[in-house]
Amino acid sequence: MDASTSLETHGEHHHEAGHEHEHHELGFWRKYIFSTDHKVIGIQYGLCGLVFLFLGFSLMMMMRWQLAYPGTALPIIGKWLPYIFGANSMPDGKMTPEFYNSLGAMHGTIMIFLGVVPLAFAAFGNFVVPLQIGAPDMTFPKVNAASFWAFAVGGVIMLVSFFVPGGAAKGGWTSYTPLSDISDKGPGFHLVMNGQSLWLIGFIFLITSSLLGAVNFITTIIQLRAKGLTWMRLPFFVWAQFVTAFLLLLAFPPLEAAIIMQLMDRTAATSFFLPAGMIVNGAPLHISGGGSPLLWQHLFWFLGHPEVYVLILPAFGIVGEILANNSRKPLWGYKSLVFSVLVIGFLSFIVWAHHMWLTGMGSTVSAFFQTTTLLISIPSVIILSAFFISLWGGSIRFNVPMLWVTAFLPMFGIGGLTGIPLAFNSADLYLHDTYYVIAHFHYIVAPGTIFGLFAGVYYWFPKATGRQMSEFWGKVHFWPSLICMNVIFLPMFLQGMLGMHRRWYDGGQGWTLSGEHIWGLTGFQWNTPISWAAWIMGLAQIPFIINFFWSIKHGKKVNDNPWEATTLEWTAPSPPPHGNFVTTPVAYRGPYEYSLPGREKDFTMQNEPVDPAERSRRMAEPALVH
Amino acid sequence: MNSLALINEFLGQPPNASEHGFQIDHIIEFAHWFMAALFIGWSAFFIFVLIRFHKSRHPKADHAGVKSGISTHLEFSCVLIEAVLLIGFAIPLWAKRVNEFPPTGDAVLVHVVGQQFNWTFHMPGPDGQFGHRNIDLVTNSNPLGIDPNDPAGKDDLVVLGELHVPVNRPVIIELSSKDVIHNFDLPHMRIAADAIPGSLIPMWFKPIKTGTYDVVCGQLCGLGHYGMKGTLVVDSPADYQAWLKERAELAGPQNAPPAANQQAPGAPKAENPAAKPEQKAAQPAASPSGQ
Amino acid sequence: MEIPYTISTRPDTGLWNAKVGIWLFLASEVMLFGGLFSAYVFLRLDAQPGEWPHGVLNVPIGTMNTAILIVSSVTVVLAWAALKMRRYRAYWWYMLATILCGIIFLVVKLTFEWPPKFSHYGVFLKPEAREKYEQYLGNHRREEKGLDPRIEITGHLENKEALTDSNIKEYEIAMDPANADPDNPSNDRAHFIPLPATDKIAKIEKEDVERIDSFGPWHSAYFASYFTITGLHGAHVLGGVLVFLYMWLPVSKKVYQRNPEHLANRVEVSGLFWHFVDLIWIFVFPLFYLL
Amino acid sequence: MNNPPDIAQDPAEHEEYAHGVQQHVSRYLMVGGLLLFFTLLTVALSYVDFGGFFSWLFHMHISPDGGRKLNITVAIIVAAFKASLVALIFMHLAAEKRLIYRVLIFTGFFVLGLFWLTYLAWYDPISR
Ligand code: HEA
Ligand code: HEA
Ligand code: CUA
Ligand SMILES: [Cu+2]
Repeated sequence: MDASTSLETHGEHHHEAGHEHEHHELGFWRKYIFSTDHKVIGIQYGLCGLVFLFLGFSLMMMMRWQLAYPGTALPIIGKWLPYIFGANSMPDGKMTPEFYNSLGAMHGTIMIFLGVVPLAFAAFGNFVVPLQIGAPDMTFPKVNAASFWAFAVGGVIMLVSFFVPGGAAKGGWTSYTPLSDISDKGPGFHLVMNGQSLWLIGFIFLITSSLLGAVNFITTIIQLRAKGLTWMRLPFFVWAQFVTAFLLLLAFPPLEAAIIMQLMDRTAATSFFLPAGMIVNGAPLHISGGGSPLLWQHLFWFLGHPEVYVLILPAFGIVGEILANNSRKPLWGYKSLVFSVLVIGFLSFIVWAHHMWLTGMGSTVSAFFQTTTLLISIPSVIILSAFFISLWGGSIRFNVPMLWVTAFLPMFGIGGLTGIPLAFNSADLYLHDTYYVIAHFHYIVAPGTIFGLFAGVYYWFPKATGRQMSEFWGKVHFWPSLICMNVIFLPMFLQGMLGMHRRWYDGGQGWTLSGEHIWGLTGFQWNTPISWAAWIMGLAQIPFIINFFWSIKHGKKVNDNPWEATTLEWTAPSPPPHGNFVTTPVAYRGPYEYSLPGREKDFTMQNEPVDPAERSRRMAEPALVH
Repeated sequence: MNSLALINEFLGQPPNASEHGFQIDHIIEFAHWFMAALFIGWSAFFIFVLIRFHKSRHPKADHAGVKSGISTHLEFSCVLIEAVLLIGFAIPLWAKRVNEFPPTGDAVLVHVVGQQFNWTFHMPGPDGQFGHRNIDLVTNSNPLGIDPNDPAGKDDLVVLGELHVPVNRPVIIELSSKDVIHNFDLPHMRIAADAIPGSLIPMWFKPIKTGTYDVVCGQLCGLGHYGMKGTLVVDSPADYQAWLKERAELAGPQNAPPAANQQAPGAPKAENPAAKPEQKAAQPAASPSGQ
Repeated sequence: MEIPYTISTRPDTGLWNAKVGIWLFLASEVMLFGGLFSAYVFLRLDAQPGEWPHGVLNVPIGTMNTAILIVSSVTVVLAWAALKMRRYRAYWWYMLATILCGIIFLVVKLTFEWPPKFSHYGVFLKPEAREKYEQYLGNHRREEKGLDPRIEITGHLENKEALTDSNIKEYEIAMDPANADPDNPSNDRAHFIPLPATDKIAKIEKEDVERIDSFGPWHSAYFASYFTITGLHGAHVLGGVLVFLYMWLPVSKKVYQRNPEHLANRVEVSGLFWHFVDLIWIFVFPLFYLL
Repeated sequence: MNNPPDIAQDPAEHEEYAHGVQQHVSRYLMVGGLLLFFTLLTVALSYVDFGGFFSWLFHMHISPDGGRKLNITVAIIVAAFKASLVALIFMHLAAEKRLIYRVLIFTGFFVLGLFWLTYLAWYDPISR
């Protein structure tokens, strides 16, 4: 690295520079709707993702009523819903089992594929990654736009599926065959316009979108890193996104294959997933047979497990950035963090059968998958340990992003740790498909990932808008959410241990085992506090929504680097102009040079050259060498 | 045996009623102790750090941070514990469950067939021979399509929804399904396995407590999934014989159980008529309205 | 700021952007077809004896199509090389040749390959009824030779109305040679050029029939995967043709005039895709046509 | 040949570069020929009864089923060879950059994982 290249440290004149860049004005449509600018696309993804999250949440709030008060009419909105979702969704406000199953399946699908992936991967990836690596844009801007529009189409198809005869997909987000293979079939069965088929078609679009995105991300990170930004100088967030992109790239296609096959089963009367000799409702199915129900599960979980790491890795990345920034010191064990993420990415391809323990798997194979599943938990342990240790010796400040991060760590911890009993097939024998599993992964995705995403929104909002979201309302958003999340999901562990199963339309009301008392309430009664907590958390989101939209126009104006961070995105003007940087950035140092000894500023940005004095000091103190 | 399982009871796990069950409880138990240790340890550290290094108390962060490799030891011990749980308990236990089935002689043999939305139990009767089943013969009165002119099938018992087994004798179950994937789950027996159309999955357990237990369907199988209940009654040997006798008489010459037992315990409550098996059976073949 | 390395290569990776992009895309394609082929393998390994048809596709046509794809692969690299040597005319002709190859491939598939299948029928006999039609199946001899049994009678369905009209009690099939002359060893393995259906008619009573299906995707796991995989492959061919068309049309000449290397890169990238499609076919051909 | 000289570079250099390409052309034609030849070869081989052939060769009994397996193996080997020709020569994998090898190695690994592990799960069922 040549320290001679002088860089004028950014300042007021950036804003002027920023204006200079807005000479060539594009029309509104090209600029904000059909834009190919990575920042605009990122924001488009972000807004859609948030809206879908909220939608997925709303479906769940309806389900929670049915679980707490089975068979009773949903007050107020209940009598209007039939007009939206069709007469046999909730006749006079009472939810039917079909509709409950639709809601469950779509809650899962929407939350994962239309909410978290677009927000965590596509939105933050698109907006932040090019800025953090000092690139003017993604390598393939047009492909990038195509990716977004494929996603939009997929999303619309998924939504439309609610309104076709028979309602949306009912087979769970896992769409196990034969159930979803034969679902909706019967008199008046339309090949395409039915829930399950639309689910499959919509998915093909979502997969296309993810593949295009993944190709773009990886190429960008490989090809467009700024001068001097070596691999070991990449912000942890970029690493997380890099691995995530690979997971999507290589894990999605087999599911795409499976989806094509299920679509063939439904439309072209093939039997990829149907064995011979099935009797449905007392009458034999007229099919060629010769298929295998388990084939679907293998192909689905080959994506399914990498997918769950797609849900968590970006959150890890965000947490890392914010943690370093607010403890004012480098991430502890940067190398081991990077290494762990790579190992997770690699192993996540060979653990999938831990979702299939009870499908009649012999001892050899299950031994193999138990081993890999436990192995993959180790890098997670390393990552969390590194995060905790990073805090030691810091000077911790609690702004809103940091609050979410502080909550993320233990919440993910609970979720992750409860994965361990599930990893032993003999223990999972008891826990499989109970609310214990539901609680396990919700602790990771809801108070885990979602909190991480909130943190990210609050943290990068100033970069996108030049304004900051209100700290006060941020806290009003944070505390109730934290409390409610735990009131929702902790009792689910109890319900699970009682033996209460998931996907129970009646919330376990009809079962003796859920009549057992635990901690003062019966398993079934626990549904009530859970549901109320869920609804209260719904209210707790209102301050966020208002804060979010209000701050875009009226939030407190801030400079380009309000958090006094070190990574390259903060050297660009806020909001960054088309082309991002005023002067091509050059990186001279590692990503987290906080509190370098012998400096008055407690943060040193990556593009600040190393002066001779400092270099000699570094030589003396290897601990500082990055 | 189960006394060790403190956490499990604390978390509400119902008492175990099968011979091997306590081993499964032990693994869950150990796992939870391990998790608790990690969680409490780290939480303590976490909270301490958050207070100790709050910027009001520690205005100037130090760049280097922790130098000792303590975390490495910690992670290594995690690996160790998990390895012990895995190699010491989990793998052998599973191997025993699936590789060492008890000899057929002294065991009770049952074929369990799942369908939307109830369980059908097929027992070989005195001769210990299962009658040949043929799907072309399936009717409402002959739900399994047992071949009437197969001598082995003459004395077979076919029971819907409620299975009786004698206490302290191993039960070997062979699982299959007529339509979609179900999961035959006996929480109190700490045993479960999928019932998959087109395949036959064996499982076994040995009940050690008499009583009446839930049989859960642990796999989403359609709109009646939540109501797909079965009952497992563990009888004293005497009661069991009595029950067999009674069933045999009910069954009479031909093995079809009387309509009385037809109404499936799995049928969901009245608020959703569509799910009643009687009605569903009436519908045309190609319409699995169960979906 | 412009996006760097769109045409020239980045020093440390030695690659330009689109080159990296296309290889990543191809990696995902490998996984896509990997998924389909693994499905093929397992369905085939699971197939019951006699369930997996052999020699039902037209090998000469398949061979020709394979040759066409190979030739097109050659012409496309030549087109690329021509650009590298800045010979636009030559490029234009090679590209045209490639496009034509692609189109011929699709036309052949959609005229000679797929349509005939839908008018060719297979009648699957109930196991108990097979003995009755021994003269068409020749299973005794096959059993001695240790060959898989024949479970269906294939040929041209003479009385199509029998499919719908329940008054007609039997199907009339103008049998393929294999069933017309089942004991002739020459019919034990596929013929290079499939012989047409004979005029020997088999009358098959409906109650002996398990099911009757044309050679569409619904006929068997074999045809299911055949239509799915070749269909998806065909879609890829079509996509490639469209891309090439764009690069062959005058619009691309402008790109060439601005910077020949730019067009050369585009051709190289799309060429890579085309070779991959060819490569897939290299496996499809033996798996479905020959084995 | 992943490093085409940019148009900006001096024509002399480009001349010799183009010459290099010229030499490749003949190789491409040869490979094309080989591929066609091997296509015909697989077709031919598929009509050879390897079961019979080997049982004659080694005086051992091979069931028709085993024979078919032999034919499958042979066909796959030939196909793999053809595929590698396409990949190495036409797709320039013979001389690619390290990065691309890395990507492909991982991909290959995961495809094998998909095949092999699913296969294992398939053929290690619980049975008594
Ligand atoms: C982001 C999502 C995510 C993540 C990261 C994980 C992580 C893990 N999951 Fe989970 N899992 C899901 C999402 C996720 N899972 C989902 C959605 C399902 C259900 C799918 C369905 O059926 O619908 C599921 C189901 C599931 C099953 C199947 C259960 C069943 O269906 O019967 C299993 C079984 O092995 C499993 C195991 C694991 C393991 C071992 C990990 C490990 O990677 C966990 C490693 C992490 C740790 C070990 C924590 C380490 C932390 C510390 C040591 C610090 C502790 C300190 C404090 C808390 C202060 N998961
Ligand atoms: C990322 C994945 C994800 C997330 C985040 C969640 C979040 C939640 N989930 Fe769910 N869930 C699944 C994935 C997820 N879930 C899956 C895969 C299943 C299995 C489905 C199946 O059975 O097939 C499931 C199933 C499931 C069940 C079991 C149903 C059953 O088995 O019958 C329950 C029950 O309570 C539940 C509850 C909740 C609750 C209360 C939340 C809450 O935590 C929700 C909290 C959400 C928010 C806080 C978002 C708020 C967003 C905003 C406010 C943004 C708005 C802003 C703007 C518009 C600017 N979920
Ligand atoms: Cu049967 Cu759920
Ligand atoms: Cu998993």
